[in-house]
Amino acid sequence: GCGGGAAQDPAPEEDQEQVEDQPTEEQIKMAMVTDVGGVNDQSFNESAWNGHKQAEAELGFSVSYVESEQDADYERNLETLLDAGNDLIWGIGFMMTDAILEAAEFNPDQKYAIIDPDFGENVVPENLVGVLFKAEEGSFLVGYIAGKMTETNKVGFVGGMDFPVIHGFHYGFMAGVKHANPDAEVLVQYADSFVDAARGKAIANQMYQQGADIVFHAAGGAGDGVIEAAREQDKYAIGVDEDQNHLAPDHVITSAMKRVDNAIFMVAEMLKDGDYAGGETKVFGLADGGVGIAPTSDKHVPAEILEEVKQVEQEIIAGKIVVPNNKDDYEANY
Amino acid sequence: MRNIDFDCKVIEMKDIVKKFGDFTANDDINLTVHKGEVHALLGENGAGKSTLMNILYGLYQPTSGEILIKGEKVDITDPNIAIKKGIGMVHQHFMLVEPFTVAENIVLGMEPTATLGKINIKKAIQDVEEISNRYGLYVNPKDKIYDITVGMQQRVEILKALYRGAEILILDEPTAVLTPQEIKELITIMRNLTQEGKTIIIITHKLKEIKEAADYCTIIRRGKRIDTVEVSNTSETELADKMVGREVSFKVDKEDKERGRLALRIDNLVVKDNRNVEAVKGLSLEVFTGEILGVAGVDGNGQTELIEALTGLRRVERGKVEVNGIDVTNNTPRQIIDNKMASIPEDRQKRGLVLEYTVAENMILENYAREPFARKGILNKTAINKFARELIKKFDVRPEDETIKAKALSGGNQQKVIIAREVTNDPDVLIAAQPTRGLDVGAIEFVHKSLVEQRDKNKAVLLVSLELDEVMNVSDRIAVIYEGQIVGIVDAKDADENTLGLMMAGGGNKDEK
Amino acid sequence: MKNKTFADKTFADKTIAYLTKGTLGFSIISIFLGFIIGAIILAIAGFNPIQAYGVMISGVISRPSYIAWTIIGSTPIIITALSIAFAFKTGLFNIGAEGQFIIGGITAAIVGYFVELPSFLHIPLVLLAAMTAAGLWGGIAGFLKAKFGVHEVISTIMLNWIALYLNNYIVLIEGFRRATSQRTHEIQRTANIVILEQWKRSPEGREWLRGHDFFGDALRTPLNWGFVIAIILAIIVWYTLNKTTLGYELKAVGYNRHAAEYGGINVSRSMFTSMVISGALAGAAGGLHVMGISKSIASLAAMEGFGFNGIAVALIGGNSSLGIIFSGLLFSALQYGGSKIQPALGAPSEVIHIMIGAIVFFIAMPKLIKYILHNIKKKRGAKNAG
Amino acid sequence: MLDSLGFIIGTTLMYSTPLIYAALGGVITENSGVTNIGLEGMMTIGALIGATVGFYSGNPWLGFLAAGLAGGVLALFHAIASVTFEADQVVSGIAINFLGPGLALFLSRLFFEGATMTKAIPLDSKMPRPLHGIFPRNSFLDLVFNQYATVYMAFLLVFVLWYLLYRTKLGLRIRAVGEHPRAADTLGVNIYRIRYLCVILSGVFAGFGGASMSLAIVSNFRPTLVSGHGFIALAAMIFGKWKPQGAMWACLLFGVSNGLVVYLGRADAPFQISVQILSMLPYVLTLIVLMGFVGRASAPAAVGVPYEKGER
Ligand SMILES: Nc1ncnc2c1ncn2[C@@H]1O[C@H](COP(=O)(O)OP(=O)(O)OP(=O)(O)O)[C@@H](O)[C@H]1O
Ligand SMILES: Nc1ncnc2c1ncn2[C@@H]1O[C@H](COP(=O)(O)OP(=O)(O)OP(=O)(O)O)[C@@H](O)[C@H]1O
Ligand SMILES: [Mg+2]
Ligand SMILES: [Mg+2]
Repeated sequence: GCGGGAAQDPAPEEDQEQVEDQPTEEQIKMAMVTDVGGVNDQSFNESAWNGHKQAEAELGFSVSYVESEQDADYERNLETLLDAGNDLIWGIGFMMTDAILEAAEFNPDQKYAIIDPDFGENVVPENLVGVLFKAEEGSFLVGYIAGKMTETNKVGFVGGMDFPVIHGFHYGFMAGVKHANPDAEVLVQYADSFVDAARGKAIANQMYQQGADIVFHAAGGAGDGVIEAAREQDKYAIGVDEDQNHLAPDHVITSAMKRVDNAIFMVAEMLKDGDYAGGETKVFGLADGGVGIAPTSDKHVPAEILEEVKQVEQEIIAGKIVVPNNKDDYEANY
Repeated sequence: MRNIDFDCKVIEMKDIVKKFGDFTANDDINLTVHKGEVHALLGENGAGKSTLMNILYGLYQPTSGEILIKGEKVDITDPNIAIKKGIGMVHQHFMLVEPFTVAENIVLGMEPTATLGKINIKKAIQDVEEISNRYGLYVNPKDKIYDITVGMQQRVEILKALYRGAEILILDEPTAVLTPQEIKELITIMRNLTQEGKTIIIITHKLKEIKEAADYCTIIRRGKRIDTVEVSNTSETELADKMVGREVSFKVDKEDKERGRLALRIDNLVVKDNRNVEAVKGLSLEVFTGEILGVAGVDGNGQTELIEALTGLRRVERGKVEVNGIDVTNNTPRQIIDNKMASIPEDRQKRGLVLEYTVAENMILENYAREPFARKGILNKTAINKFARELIKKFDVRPEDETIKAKALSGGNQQKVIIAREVTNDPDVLIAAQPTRGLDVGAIEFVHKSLVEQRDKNKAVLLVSLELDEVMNVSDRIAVIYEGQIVGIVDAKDADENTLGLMMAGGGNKDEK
Repeated sequence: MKNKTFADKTFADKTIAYLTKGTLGFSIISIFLGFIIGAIILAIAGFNPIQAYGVMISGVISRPSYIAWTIIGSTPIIITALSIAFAFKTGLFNIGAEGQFIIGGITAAIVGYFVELPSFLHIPLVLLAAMTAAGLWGGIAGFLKAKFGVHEVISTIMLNWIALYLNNYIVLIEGFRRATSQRTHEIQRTANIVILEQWKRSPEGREWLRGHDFFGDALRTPLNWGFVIAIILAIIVWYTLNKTTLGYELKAVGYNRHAAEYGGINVSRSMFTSMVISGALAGAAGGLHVMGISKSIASLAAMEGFGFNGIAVALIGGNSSLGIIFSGLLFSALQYGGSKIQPALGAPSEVIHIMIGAIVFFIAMPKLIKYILHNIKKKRGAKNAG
Repeated sequence: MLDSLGFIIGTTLMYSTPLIYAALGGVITENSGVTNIGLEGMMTIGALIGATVGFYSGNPWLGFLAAGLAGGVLALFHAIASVTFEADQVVSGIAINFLGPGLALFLSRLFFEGATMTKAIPLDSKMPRPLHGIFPRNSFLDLVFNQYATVYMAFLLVFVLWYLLYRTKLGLRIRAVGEHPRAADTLGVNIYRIRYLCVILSGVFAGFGGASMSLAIVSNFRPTLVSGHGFIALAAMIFGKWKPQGAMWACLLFGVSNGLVVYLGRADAPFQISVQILSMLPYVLTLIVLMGFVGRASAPAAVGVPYEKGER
């Protein structure tokens, strides 16, 4: 029953104390603020929500979300969830970093967590957990697959917007390709958009025309166009964030997945067990299932290559391979 | 000559009442028209003539009353029904689609079609040519409306009605915008039409035309029918008195006056029109203080371009304009106003007024930034309203309310607002372009008086008009414009209609000065 | 029947008479009808509309901080709406407030970060810079229209996109951009316009706020001077349009450019001026947004909608300054209250869009509302007579 | 070289198509005297319904038609408001731009278990490509002509609309209503019927435009798919001086500049420009072209003005 619930809880701090005292008896409330993509973005917001739903199903949490339409909504949406008496509030996406730092500072008794934060020089407060993903590691693996599977020795990368978050995918992928196949060439182009499907399609078409046979995208909705191009040209594409094989079952050979759901579920479990890791930034990589390749990869990728991928994965986890996530690191090593 | 069938009452409008809100535009009007007659409707502006005819044509629904056509009662709820019943109407404000051709305008709504809904434009043109020949209404079906003269446009309007097989033709103020020649032609056309058995209802303010063209005349005043008279038995003065409800004089009272110094000098002016063709071709003219110089001419001989060039609205290609000896060629309108030249524009609604502004705001259109109306960029509403109230009183603008929007005024009152404003600017040169177009007798009287007053105050007045009568009555000197040039200047006292008419048609004598 | 005096009229009759008289009445009825449509949509989606509206309303007014958030949210759209209304009144359709907002934001971020000055100089400087830059940006459209006859709707749509990409270009410039981020450095504290920002963060401030329910709650939010400036701008816009020669000039051009030209007004210059002012207003919105809320600018993947929402706000407010303040608050309340339906009930946010759309739709049709009221009146009349 | 040219032409066609449909929608409604800035909203609903019906029926044509229908239904609201109730047409259009996307998401959740993205349509039930497989893959001719049926239909529609507007009885009436409704009224032309027809058709065309994205360019709908195309189409309609062929050229200009953006952004392009600057190209180019040769465009005289019978 939550009719007007937002208004009925003027003293969230108290609620929370109760929860901490008897965590097993009270239902734990967890909620998230999406970024401007909205909850059904078929990407990390949705994945984050899936993590919440998993926590609901398996841990008995009560979960909800608020969608943001503009950057300006973050702060007040965080507060809406604060007022609703949640035990843990998630901010989804780096754009929310400033807002969540602010909220954490002003509400020292409320627990927060954020996906993909960009703390910079800021100190992470005790009531905030940052969750980072090594997108470059997943990209490295799909790059490896691409490098092995290309018949033309040419593959492509289509970026959404040309900025640091996407550079992880970009250089991780390039490194993976080179690692598998030093002779392979990687064509790179940015769409400068996360929505322009036609632009994505045109870029991919051009890459295929130039001889690429596998194209990896990290371009959101513009990436739909990349996958469509692969379908039409009967070439291969590699999806991102979630398993995008369903968009083109015969053409999306694998996807560089970012398991936001896993990460959120893990943090939820920790919260339930009483070891909420405030003040830290947790980095999820291959080692803890935070990133990886899509389960459907075995449909197209030969088993022996998948075997190699597993090995590479181990090497990365073991630190034998250091995956670059920006231009400088990449150029220093490749 | 007359061809009236008194046994056939083509139209009977009985006890027609039309209310717009609380306002009664038609108050129990009866009108009977017989087959083959030319029936005039006479009345002041706003008397309710157009309303009555719009009811007959199905554009308005009467509040009460009934209409019989050839004895049969009809509910005309829609122009389609009127058209079917053989009624055609030429509206006061032309209903022509400007970018369309003559033929397209005529056939619109009854287009001859081939397969696939395609217009059979050849047939349309043929049909148009055929009826235009039959009634002597010559037009070029392929011309675009915006390229042809107003007189031509009028023909197109009439052809529209005839094309639909109209038996009864309503002409709402058809002559307001025509040249004398065109008016003559129109009257001939009307005769032809009645000879063919058509019936005509004509609305006009021009008594002379009624005398010339109409058989019967119904006079309407303030929505009520005053009388229906046989025109041949009634004098112009009687008609006018019935219309206005008081006595009217036609002559402009004006005393002789010595003209003063040179105020406006136009030297070898060349101006192009919208189509980039020279419309004013080396025109020279001098206007002196204390005189009214009338420019007579048939529409489309460069008058519009001349005025626009003088007032700074159009580029001067070559030549020179001087006001009080100061060169104002290609100055901005602002500079020209500042050099003490004012003008009453040809199109009052397009140029003269901001219809969305109040009367008071319109009164200061050229002086809004001056003291006392504004100081340091801030408007002084009190001063503006006070000024406007004074002018409203002085120029008898009705209603007496400076806070209503200009668009709520009748045309005549709108014109008064403009004249009040321009005259109060105290210019040395006043240009008046078609200042009485569409106005009724009372209003015309007023405008003419104002112009003469300016002359008597030693201003130079340049009057450009298509109404030859007006030019002859008001001016001290008359210049005739033909094809962008002045083809002759005559003293008003020596002028007669025939020579002027000849000059206007290009038969003038150039060296006369 | 006809001779019924005013005193005979029932309260309902009087209400109907009042509502049909002014635009305010129409707006209220439109909003009411919009809520009905929203209720239907909510019901279709399987939610209890009454409960949902309860959440919305209490989510907007039940706490000082909620009211503060509503006010904060209304600030930028009130100002962009003023920008659009100003252009409308002068005969121009400025779809470009969106881009001018962005330009204002960029400029504020630059001047706010790179310039160091005491607050009393810094804040006005940032605001002025934002307004100037956005004014010039708007002026481009005015110039293109005056000089080349380019329709402002096209040019402003194009300029919106150019502004967006310019923003993204500038954000990424080294030295301005935060190290690993697609966001710029925060502006200096001295350019911040959040009310009592320093004090709020100090220990004493926190202590005091803890002890005071009302202020403590209201000041949790980044309540800032933007709203006050918005009101001041609304007054300035109203004053300029109605009381100054400039307003007279610009409106004359808007209503009838031919007459304005004839009256000696420089039409081209007026169009340019009007677009500059309109742009400057939208730029003020962008600048204040950076100074009061975002403190920095970030790469934009899509238009944020401040300009487009401003169009709706301007139109709901009947393009009048006072109307815009109220419609801006309403719009913001709908957005903010609407965002609370999801966490409370699980209803999706597009219901709010449909509702806003429905309200705007009804506001477009005073005639429909007149028609409905007329029928109600007739029915009542019949009942009263019988 | 030829391949690059082919690529640019092909991309131009792909980019222009949705814009052409929507811009033609703008052309027909504005010619009848009703502005429609709700094209964006109508495209969005069209895109969603196209993808949905296409997915569930497996028949792209059905999807395409349904998209037109959906756009038309939304436009009907615009028509009711702006024709019958003499609404401010801009306000009504703005309302449509809220309603369209709102309804699209709402319906998507209804049809796809709460998702705002539709499921992908299999390749063989997408719009057909009539000349697919006729030319060697990625040859010049293939790049240029191997297009979806929607592309060809868009150009066909340009011709059909041109024919309708300038050659037929109905077209003459439509333009008369847009220029001088009272004149048309006095000749017995039914203003209301014509405006309803044109407004609804504009929605149908905009719906086609949306579907040409979700059924051909990609094969699914997501909320960001249309993002701004409706407004660009609006601009193209004005740019094209309210004429079908003019709007088409404007859309092609926009398409070709987008093709150039992609072409110039490739890794081996002769000069490397920052991607954000490159992205401005279509918009800057449009402005420059507008400045260069268009001059004052003239809208139909009565556009935006509600017609009231008996008003003067
Ligand atoms: N649609 C309308 N709404 C309100 N009032 C109207 C309307 N049409 C006409 N009127 C009023 O009815 C009166 C009669 O108008 P009408 O046009 O019939 O006059 P008229 O005799 O034709 O005048 P004129 O000689 O100037 O053409 C005027 O006062 C006018 O304002
Ligand atoms: N839109 C309007 N709103 C209010 N009143 C109006 C409106 N239009 C006309 N009127 C009133 O109707 C009367 C006559 O107006 P109308 O335009 O018919 O004048 P007219 O008959 O053409 O006269 P004129 O010869 O002066 O042009 C005026 O008194 C005017 O105040
Ligand atoms: Mg009349
Ligand atoms: Mg009149």
